[in-house]
Amino acid sequence: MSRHPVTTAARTEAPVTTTYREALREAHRDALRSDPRVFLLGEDVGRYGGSFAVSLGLLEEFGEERVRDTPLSESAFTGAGIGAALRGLRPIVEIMTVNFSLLALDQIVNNAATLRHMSGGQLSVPLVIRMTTGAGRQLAAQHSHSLEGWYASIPGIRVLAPATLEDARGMLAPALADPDPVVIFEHGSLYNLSGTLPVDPVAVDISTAAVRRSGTDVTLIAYAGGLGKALEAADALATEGISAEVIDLRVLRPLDDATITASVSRTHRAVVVDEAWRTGSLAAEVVARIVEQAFYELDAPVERVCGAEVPVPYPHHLEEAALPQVVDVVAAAHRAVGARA
Amino acid sequence: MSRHPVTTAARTEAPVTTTYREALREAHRDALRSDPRVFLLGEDVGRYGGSFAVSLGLLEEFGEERVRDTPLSESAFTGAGIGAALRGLRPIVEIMTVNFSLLALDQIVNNAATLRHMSGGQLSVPLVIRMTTGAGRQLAAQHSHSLEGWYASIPGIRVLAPATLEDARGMLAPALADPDPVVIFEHGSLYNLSGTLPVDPVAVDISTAAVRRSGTDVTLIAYAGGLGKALEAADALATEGISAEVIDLRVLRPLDDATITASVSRTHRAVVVDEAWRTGSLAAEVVARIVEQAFYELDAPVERVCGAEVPVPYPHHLEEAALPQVVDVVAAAHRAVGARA
Amino acid sequence: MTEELFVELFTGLLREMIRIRRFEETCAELYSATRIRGFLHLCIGEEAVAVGVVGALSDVDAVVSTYREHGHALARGVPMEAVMAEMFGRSTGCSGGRGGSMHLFDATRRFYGGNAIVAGGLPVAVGLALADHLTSDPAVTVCLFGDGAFAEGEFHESANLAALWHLPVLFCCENNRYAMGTALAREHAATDLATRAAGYGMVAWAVDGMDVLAVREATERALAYVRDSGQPCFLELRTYRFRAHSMYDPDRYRSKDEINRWKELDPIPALAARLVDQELMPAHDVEQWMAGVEGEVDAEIAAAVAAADAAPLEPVEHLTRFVTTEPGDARPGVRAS
Amino acid sequence: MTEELFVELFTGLLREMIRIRRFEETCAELYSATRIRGFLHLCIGEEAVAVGVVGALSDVDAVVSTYREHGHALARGVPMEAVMAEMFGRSTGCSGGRGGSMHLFDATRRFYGGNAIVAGGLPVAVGLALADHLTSDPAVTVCLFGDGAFAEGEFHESANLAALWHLPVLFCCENNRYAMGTALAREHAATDLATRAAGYGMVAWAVDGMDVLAVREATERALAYVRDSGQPCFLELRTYRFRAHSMYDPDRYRSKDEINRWKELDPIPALAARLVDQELMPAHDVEQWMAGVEGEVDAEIAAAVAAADAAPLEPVEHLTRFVTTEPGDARPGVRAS
Ligand SMILES: Cc1ncc(C[n+]2csc(CCOP(=O)(O)OP(=O)(O)O)c2C)c(N)n1
Ligand SMILES: Cc1ncc(C[n+]2csc(CCOP(=O)(O)OP(=O)(O)O)c2C)c(N)n1
Ligand SMILES: [Mg+2]
Ligand SMILES: [Mg+2]
Repeated sequence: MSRHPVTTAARTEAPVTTTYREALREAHRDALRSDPRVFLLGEDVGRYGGSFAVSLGLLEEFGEERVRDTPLSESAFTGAGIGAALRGLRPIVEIMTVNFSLLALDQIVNNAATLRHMSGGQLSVPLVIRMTTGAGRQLAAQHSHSLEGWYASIPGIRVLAPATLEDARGMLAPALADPDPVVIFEHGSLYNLSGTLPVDPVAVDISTAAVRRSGTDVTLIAYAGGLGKALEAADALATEGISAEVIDLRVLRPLDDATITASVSRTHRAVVVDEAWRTGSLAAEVVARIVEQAFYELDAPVERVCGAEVPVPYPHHLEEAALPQVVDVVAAAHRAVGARA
Repeated sequence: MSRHPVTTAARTEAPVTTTYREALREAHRDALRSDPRVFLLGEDVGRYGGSFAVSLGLLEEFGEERVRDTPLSESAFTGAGIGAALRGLRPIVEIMTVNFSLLALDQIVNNAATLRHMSGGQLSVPLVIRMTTGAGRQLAAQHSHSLEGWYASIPGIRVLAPATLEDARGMLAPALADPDPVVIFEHGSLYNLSGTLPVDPVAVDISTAAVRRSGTDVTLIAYAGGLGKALEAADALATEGISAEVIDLRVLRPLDDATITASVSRTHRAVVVDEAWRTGSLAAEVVARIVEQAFYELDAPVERVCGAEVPVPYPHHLEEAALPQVVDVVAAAHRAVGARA
Repeated sequence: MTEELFVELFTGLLREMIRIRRFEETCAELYSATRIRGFLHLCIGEEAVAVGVVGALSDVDAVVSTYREHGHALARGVPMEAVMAEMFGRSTGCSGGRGGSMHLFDATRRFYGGNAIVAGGLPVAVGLALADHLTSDPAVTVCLFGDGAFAEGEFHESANLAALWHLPVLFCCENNRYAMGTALAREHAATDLATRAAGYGMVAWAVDGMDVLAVREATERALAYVRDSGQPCFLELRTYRFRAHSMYDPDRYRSKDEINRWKELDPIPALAARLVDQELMPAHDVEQWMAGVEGEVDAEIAAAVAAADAAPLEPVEHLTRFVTTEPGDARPGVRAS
Repeated sequence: MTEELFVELFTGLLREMIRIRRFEETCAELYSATRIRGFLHLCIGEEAVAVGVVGALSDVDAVVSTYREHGHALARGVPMEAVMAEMFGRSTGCSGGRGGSMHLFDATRRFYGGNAIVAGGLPVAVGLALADHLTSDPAVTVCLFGDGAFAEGEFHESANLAALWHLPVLFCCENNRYAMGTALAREHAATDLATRAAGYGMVAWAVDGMDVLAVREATERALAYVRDSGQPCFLELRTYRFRAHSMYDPDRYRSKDEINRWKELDPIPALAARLVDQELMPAHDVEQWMAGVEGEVDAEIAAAVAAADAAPLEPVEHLTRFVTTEPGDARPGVRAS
């Protein structure tokens, strides 16, 4: 996206092995280094090193004014980020998990997302809020929910969900360059994802979805923690001769209708994977848009593979049962492909 | 619903003229009279008489222990309702508007909706939370939102939206009889709605949608503030010879799939009216379910008529433009009916 | 101060209080005439706080206010025309007509609204001050809020943050003894708000909020303290609203007697009387001067109403403008102002 | 008290602290062996609070706790087998296996969890006490929370409600000087939490949380006060956790020295020494007695582990049970217990 360029000078060095967590950390390091207006605040981002160790070492490098531990006070420190952004700084607010973000939701909805409009365009809130989302680590019902769909429904903010190392590394810079609030969801199961990245960050855009695998028979639409499962399902389907295209939404708001519609118009079948509770999930919105924009292209009802409607339970077997699994995606694709055309 | 009976002795007295507000008040009076476990708490429910005058006079009748003014502290008094419900009482928590309810959302999601499951069924939270929702009174961006779709996505709670005098009068008793938390949304534009009601309350069920008008050509699905507009649109369509069926969702969670599917299977066309921001609205969920359950019955894409994606602006003309209007519903019905079959 | 300077100060404060009072009385009329809509909260009776606090600030300082903010906005220098046009929902309004009475903004005057979520402005004020702190800007952020807001969790969290991080926030709690219909003693177990604020580790004291000179002096001291020390400070301004909470409020929860007792402390006649008592101006001159001011103010108000009336509405096609920043919109800089 | 009663009291407290300590040490091992999963927060070092506070309650009282609640649950009498099975995620667990370490519940013992939202239990505790107040029930609701929770808005709102409405809540702030990696002085501008709590208009004082006798005595006094007056009370229990915040925490934010200084105050040897110092038991007997207790406790733990291990998992088909009440589920009555 031309509005959010990331300077990249293609070097020839070999790619480095890294993790999602380290990629996020490097992105923070870059941002703190290159722009004095950037600072990080949140619970335990400093001395503790971040509850998921994303910011480990940044306090030592940038000092406590710019890597700022906050008391437990989600509403106040998120609002403080809003105020500092209003004043022209570029705060990054880290909220430990989306569950706790409910305590800050008033500030996000009623201030961050609203001030620009209410003030008739006088104010800007160039704020980045990051938080962990999702289940899969047996953290039970108060640490495992996927509420990013709610955020994706709020006008005035952009919502991102990096699911790859590239996006973990590359989304922060354009998010900070965005003049409006950006919320970034990091899926808790991805922090240890490892792989390689080029030495120099690659510019990523924060306005489009990405086709992660091309296919012709069915479109699997996923994001964040669901992407890996969709890709695995595509592998499995391939062994049966079913060619699945996999779309990574990446940008949960505004949704990239063009990419979705183009794909579904080719495959005529779609499966949406979303870890959130089925009812009211972002997946519902994706279904509604496909219906609105490509109804006559559909050869089968759009399938949703979502989280069970239950506060995520602690034991492994129940948690797994509550979440979309690869077999569920495969089964849904079978239904879609096997449906009468 | 047999689980929530309301004792009714059919009398022969003439119906009384009343308003939505008075109907709600009578429902509260009944509840406070008939069950000593019931009490009402919230900001200004007592001496002020309720911010929308629903509870006017109840303090005088029931005393300050049972009609309990709270300090400004949405999180604490909602949580206090949860605690009192855990202990077997039947609190009714009034939150002035859904915008302010964000301050209590942690308590609602992480406690009210979750305690039963997390405790393995040991605990019950028989709590009723009421709040105003919706726009239309030029109250601007911090008082006008329609976030009930978020609530409708939370497992563990029931969500109601009375749109008629009957429902305003009759939903509180079964909500209080429900062993689980129930959230009731009162649309701010409805309080002055007037009409007649039988002297004795009629039992209403809180598990099904209601067909408010029968029709054959298209199904208009609405709730709360949207119902009146859908009915008006149906009138307008009738003059053109288009027969519209109108469904009042009434129960936003769990959605009554049977009523929706049955209707759409007859009309083959549907328009969903929802004042909330289009993206991520409850309307999206309704579309997704129709697609899942009645795809092959559809002769046209399901249409959504929703609120514009904007923090609701103050001036009348912009606010009206931001909300679904009767003409928009009519236009959507035209599109649906005119679509190639 | 010389006598002349005293007269200048006193009459300046008096003029501004009269201006706000007359403006709001007009708003009430316009509301009854359905020219202003939505919720309308008047600060009539509380003008000494608006004028005493906000009038003491310098241009570099920032203000964060509530939905009862006409007085704060006017005292901050937001043009009356822009405020009136805002209430009329016109595009010439100080928020482009999108905010209305509860959401007055003026970025150039560092007036950051206009917040209708009780206590919702407090964290934002802390953030503005944090930015000043981080950029070594000597500005003070003044945050006005009510006794009701003090009960919200946001107050607790914000007060702690400001004190913990040594941020230049001046918390001004406009204690008018009611949150809507709920009296102070029914909102708070401990009603001495200044003492409680001091418990957060900041300097705090209570001020007679009906005495504009006391408010002004306290604010000056507090501002100097915040600027010098970089620490927050808390003023509890004890005041009273003479009118109902909003135009919707039938005001059933307090007695006429109580209202009348407070009306005896009306800050406008009180300051006028001081001019006479302190022999700064003879009674007759004061009367004449006030009549003159009222005339001038009424003319300003009439002009504001006429201008608002004539001002254009935002075209409907612009409905979704300013939801996010569009190409060509001004980009936020290090200094918003 | 007779000497015999003293011995009984002392050894009772000591036994329970040892029981909790050994239980949690085993949990840590089981965690490393991946038999327990999720987050695991140990109260090792803080046993005097669990035993001193919770052990002082009567059956009618209610307890609301946090994610660091194994000690509270055991001290409340929740059977060790049920707690261990819960951590194993078995259907015989005290929450049917659905909660895990952070969500222990036992309705029959009025143990209301097990809340992993910091400060999330405070409003609930106020509500339990409100119900007791409304039904003239003489129960006290004890709400345990940390120094970190004190900074959340929920604390402020809950403390005010309890004080304003005269509710029988005993707030027990387990001040272990850290919220995860954030030291007390970085969480709070004013670190004397008891003094701040008193500012809400309730009786509050600080107690040496490493001295189980002091904790016990303070709790008894506080309970008596709450029961007699119907007013809330606040205890700040000054303590320290010897282990990391959770099993994920590499504990980088404090020095070994600091930890070692606090370990010298370990409540278990401290109480054992008191038995000797106050000449209630000769040193040698104490040692022997303790070895005996450890043996008994270890046997209890081993049995609990074996039972948990053998216990069934909830069938997957029951995934969505208990989301809402189903026909046949017990209906909530006036007394949940
Ligand atoms: C979070 C929130 N809760 C409730 C309201 C409704 N409300 C608007 S003003 C008000 C009273 C506020 O009292 P106070 O802070 O003392 O200010 P005052 O109105 O007296 O100036 C209430 C309850 C709101 N706007 N926001
Ligand atoms: C609302 C919320 N914010 C953040 C967290 C993450 N978290 C869990 S425990 C904790 C520290 C709490 O400290 P304290 O209240 O002192 O209790 P302690 O852990 O010391 O017993 C934090 C930040 C959470 N669980 N809930
Ligand atoms: Mg007030
Ligand atoms: Mg602690």
